Amino acid sequence: MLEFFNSTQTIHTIIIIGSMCLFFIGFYGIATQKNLVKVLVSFDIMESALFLFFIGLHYQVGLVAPIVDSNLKTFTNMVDPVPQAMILTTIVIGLAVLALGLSFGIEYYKLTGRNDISKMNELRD
Amino acid sequence: MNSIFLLLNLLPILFLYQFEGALHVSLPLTNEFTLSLIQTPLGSFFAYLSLISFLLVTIAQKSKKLSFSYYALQFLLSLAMLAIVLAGDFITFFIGWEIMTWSSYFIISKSNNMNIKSLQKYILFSLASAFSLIAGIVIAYSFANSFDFVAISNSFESMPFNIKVALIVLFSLSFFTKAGVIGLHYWVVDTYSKAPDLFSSILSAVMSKMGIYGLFLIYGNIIGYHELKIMFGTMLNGTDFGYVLAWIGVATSIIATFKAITQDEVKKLLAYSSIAQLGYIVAVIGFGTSYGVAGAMYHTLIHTIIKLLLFINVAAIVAQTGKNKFSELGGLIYRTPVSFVMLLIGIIGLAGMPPLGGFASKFMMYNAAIDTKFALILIGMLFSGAASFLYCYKLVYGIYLGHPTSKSLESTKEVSIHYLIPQIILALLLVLTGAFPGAFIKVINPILKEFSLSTIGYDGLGVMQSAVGNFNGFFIISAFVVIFLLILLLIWRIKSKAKNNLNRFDISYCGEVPTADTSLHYGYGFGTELYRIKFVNAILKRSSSHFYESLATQTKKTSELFSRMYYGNIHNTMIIILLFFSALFFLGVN
Amino acid sequence: MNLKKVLPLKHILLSILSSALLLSVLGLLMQVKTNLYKNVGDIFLNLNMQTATANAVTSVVTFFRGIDTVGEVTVLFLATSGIALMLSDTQRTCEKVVKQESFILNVGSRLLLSVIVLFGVYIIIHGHLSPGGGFQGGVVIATAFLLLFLANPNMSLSHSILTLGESLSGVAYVLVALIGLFKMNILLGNFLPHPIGEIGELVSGGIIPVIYILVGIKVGSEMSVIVEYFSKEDYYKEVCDA
Amino acid sequence: MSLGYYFLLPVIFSFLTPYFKKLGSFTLRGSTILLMLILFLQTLAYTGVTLPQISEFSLKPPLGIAFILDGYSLLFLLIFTFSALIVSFYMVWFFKANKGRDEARFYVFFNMLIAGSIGMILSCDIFNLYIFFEITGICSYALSAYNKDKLGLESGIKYLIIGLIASIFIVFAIMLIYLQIGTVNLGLIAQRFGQIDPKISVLIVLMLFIGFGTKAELFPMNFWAPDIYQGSMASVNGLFSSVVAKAYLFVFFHLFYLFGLNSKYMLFVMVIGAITFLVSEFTALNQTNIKRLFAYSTLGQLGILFMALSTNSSATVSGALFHLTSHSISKLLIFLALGILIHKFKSAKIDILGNFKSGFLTIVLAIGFLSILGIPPFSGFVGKILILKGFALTQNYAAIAFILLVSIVEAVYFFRLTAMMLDKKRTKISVPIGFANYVVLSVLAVLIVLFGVYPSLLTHYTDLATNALLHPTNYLNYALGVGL
Repeated sequence: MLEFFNSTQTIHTIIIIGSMCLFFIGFYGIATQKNLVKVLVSFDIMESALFLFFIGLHYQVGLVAPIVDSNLKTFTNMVDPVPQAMILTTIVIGLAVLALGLSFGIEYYKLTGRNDISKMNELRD
Repeated sequence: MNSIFLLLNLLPILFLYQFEGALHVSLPLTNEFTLSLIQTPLGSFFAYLSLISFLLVTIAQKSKKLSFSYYALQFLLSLAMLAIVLAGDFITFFIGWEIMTWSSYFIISKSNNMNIKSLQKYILFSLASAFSLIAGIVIAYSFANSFDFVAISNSFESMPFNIKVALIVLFSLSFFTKAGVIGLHYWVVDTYSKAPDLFSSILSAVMSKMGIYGLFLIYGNIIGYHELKIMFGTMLNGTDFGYVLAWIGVATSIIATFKAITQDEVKKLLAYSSIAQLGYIVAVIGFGTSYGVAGAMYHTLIHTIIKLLLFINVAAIVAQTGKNKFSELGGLIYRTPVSFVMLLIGIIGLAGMPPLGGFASKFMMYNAAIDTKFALILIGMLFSGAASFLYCYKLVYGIYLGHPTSKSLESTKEVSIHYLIPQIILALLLVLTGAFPGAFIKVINPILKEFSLSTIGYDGLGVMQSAVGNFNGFFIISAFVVIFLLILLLIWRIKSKAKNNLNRFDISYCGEVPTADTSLHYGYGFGTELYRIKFVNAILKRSSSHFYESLATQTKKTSELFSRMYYGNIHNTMIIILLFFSALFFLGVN
Repeated sequence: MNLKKVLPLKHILLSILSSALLLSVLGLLMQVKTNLYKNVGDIFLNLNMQTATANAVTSVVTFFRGIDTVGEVTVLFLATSGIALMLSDTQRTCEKVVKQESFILNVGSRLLLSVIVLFGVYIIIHGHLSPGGGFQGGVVIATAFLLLFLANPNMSLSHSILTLGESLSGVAYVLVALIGLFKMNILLGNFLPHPIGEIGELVSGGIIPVIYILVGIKVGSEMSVIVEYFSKEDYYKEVCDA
Repeated sequence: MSLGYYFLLPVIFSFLTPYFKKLGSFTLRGSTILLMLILFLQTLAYTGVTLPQISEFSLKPPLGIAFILDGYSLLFLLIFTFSALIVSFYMVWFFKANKGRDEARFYVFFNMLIAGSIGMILSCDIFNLYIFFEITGICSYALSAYNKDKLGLESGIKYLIIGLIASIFIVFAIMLIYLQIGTVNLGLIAQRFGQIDPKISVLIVLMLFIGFGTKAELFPMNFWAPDIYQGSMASVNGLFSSVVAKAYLFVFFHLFYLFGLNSKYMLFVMVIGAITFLVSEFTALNQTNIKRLFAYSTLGQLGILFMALSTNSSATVSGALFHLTSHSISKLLIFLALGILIHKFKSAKIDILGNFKSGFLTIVLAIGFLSILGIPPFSGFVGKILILKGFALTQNYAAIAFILLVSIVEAVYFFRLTAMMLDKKRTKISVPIGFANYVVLSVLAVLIVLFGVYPSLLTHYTDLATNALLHPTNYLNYALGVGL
């Protein structure tokens, strides 16, 4: 039973299902939520799902983190470092945009007392 | 300012004269485009026509204080027209065409009577004309792989039939719009009447001729009358195509003539008359015979002269009195006698009465219709020619005859000499064109050769040949002058015995004595009786404005409909993007 | 209870749509084979020995894909500027009011501050040896300041020092990239000595630890600024409302 | 010179901005002008060298990231650096006229907006491209919210949300690409794109399409765009219209041709472009706000460009690139001129703005309008006729008819504005124009006329660009590191 769970195939399947569920929860969130903070959180959920998806699919059974130490002298049998680097970058970018969005939201709330994005319609035809 | 631009206007004439028909310039614009200027007989005819008109109008403009930008734009306009008529390829032609459009637009916008609606009308029709032109140009390009007139002309034969028809329709639509063929004339009346008074003369006399030039260029030069004959077949002595075009032209001239009679504004009457006269030209231009082309060409010249004369005359009167309606004018004959004589000469030409050039040109056109045996067309042309007497009479009566309608008119002085000089020149030209039709045939024969049509014979300068016999303009005019002098003598004799200087209230009707505010001038109501005639009533009641206004309304409705999508709800925008993604996903991936 | 209000039709439809999309995307992803080609990351792993960096992720972040990291730092910098533009108190009308602060929390957080900052610094300077690095360490340092703000709302940071750290580290980072251009004729070239034998030591990997330290300083100061602006926001809000 | 300066120099300037600010506003403005001048001159220097040019970061491609400058990106580089230079001069007037604004931060965002846009067009690595995409994005959000008033913040929030959606899709696409192809280098992706599972490739294309199409303001995804233009400052609008939108469009077609999608998706993109054109031009008729009106006009022109650029015929594409350049210059001119008016009248309502009195502004605005309408002798004409010519050569008469018919609708509102400017019956208020603005607007107007009467100046670059776009062999070789 445990061996079944320890196969790359199973892990990947679980990761795909889990991350995609999370992704489409976020998808549902941005489609239905009108509160700015909730919308931003939904986006964050989607992003996180993508991170999980990407990192998870690059794990294979038997591979270790790409760091050498006293026991491990060569860079073999290690997971791909590029997805990790990319995700690190994406996380920081996501954080930056989210923080900026929140600051816009705060300032807008101070001016108007609203945070419902469907009611932001002073700019319209 | 005026003198500078007068000299500047002389420059292109000298330039053109210098080259003596040997002008051939080409400037590479990009790898694909070259601007080329070629002086053909057809082109130089129109070039001189437009340049001299500009010169005359500039003389008249001396009487007005106009800004630098006005003159500069007008000069640009004249250069643009020069580019059109001298163009050797469609890119040059189109560039000239568009510069003509926007420079005239900016001049028209300087008028005090102008409103946004009329300006919009003018520019949209002009642009529609230009866009239909460019559509034709690029379609022709796709077959000829060149914008050059000669190359397109050479490859025209090998194009598929539907493309040929499409090209003819697109080009014709474009030039018909400029010439104001009925249905596409919606902009003409408004623009002519609201433009600056002197500029109306250029609009009517020169700019509409660019449409005529375009038609000549397409039918005669690029497609060729011979090719038209092959494409559409012949009918009697003309072509099928010419017959259809003739009906369009005749309909234009009949409808516009009746519309002209019922106008109250002087310049609107002239505008409709302009449409009607151009209708004649359109009617004969497609005949594909020498007489047809010659008639169209002759009438182009005469119409330019007459319309310049009449518009300058009216502009002078409007400037002098500040009034531009028949119901407000009247009785100016004693106050502005020279203007009166000029207008009289103008309307004699306009009505096509002998002995002036107007008759010669009309004669040539009727002659063409006889030659091709298009009897119905001839009848239509004669009918509208006869009807045009009415508006000619209204023009002279409404302004100069009858009684002055207000006190201020009684103290009107003769108009400024700057208005009179060009009028006198034009009147002389009108007389000369009537007296020496042979000279004109001499000018036209190279053009006929260019269109590979047979030339027309002429006998000295005074006589031209036609299908129904020779036309001796010099004899006719001499006879008329003699008779005219005799009658003048007679009148003078009678008049010297008659009681002079009647008071305008020296009448009474139905036992009532008119008071100071009773209108004794019937210029206002002139033409209302025409509504009783069923046929005329049907023409006068209908208008293309309905169609265009409903088109505008439709556009606005569509715009409102589309604009409802952009109602600023970012939430829904997001949903739409997601739905669009989903739709494409299900369609594309599965 | 009104069901329509709790779960409008639109939401039901959208949830059905989401589920449908989920199922089809899942179906798509499950049947597709991945890794048709050799990943570029595996090539990087092979190359990694040459950089003499024990942590392959770090060498990818700072060296192999170094320009990404310059961009990333810039994004963070821009977000900080944007937040400062939005939330800076230059146009605020209400006065600052001194708030009651808790002595125990204050002292406790200050005690913890040094420990947390030390931990952050450790993470930063060991970025090329162990998991972690400039970003992670910088965020850890910012959490120390967050703790400070939570404990003492009247606390404020010296903006000039933060700006100095932010600007200088950023400029230094770009200069490192440019020096690489001049010395090695390639931007971000590893111009410092990085003998492979030193792998695993603190001073190894040439410019990689230098870059990560600069990134650490930059991220630390920027995150601290962000944290400060957001925590002050709450404070101003309360004061202004009252 | 290394291409890396295009990104690194603005970064240094931005990082140092707090210190420039301390030295006074003269240094701040001067430094930005200097920076943009350096970038522009560097670009001019690149017009004389053989293309493509490459500069690598850390490693040679295809392993490392590199900036590659080919003919296609050179044209855009010229547009971007020139627009940036013009706007940096214009902002001197703006900040003199509007005292007490946060000048330093504006310049930070402005510099990085340009750097990000340039990065997007130079980078040969799709993940790196995504980072520049985000840099550009963040700067545009901040710039549209720069006024910190209700409208500005609203547009900032809207833009940010849209940007988030676009970036989610793009990140997803990049991840799928990496999972499938194992690299993010554009050259390798282009080489291997045809060999991956067709279903996944459709999904990737779809996600990239949604991501970049949303940002490039294509029809069903552009309901946000006019709002952004309405809420932002006029000078920022000029940048959005002539730089940012063009950068997204660049990426869209760069990937489109690089991945060899032209045969499969040509018709689809053309139809989408046509719908964009149609809807925007009709909607523009109904506007009362001038910024919104020109936003729709921008959308419409982008629609034409999408129609023409997707055709895969070199004549049309070359014309479209000419049109794009001319549109960038004209829209910049119009928005900058409008900025002066909006500053004077404190309103963007068309009715109020029609009351200005300034011969200079009337002339330059009229030149801009006529150029966008494609009327000779202005540069827009050459672009339009080249596009039409290209369509004619491929016998696509429907497209010609469509473009011309919708152009008449476009003419309606352009000439309504012109008539309003020329209307003598309005109460006219004279508008002061700073010296810098005379220079800036004259330069733009002269360029429009110059490209109109002497298009060979520009066609050289558009031909280079067309060749590079349609036949990216050279680019691929450089991106793959072959023959270096």
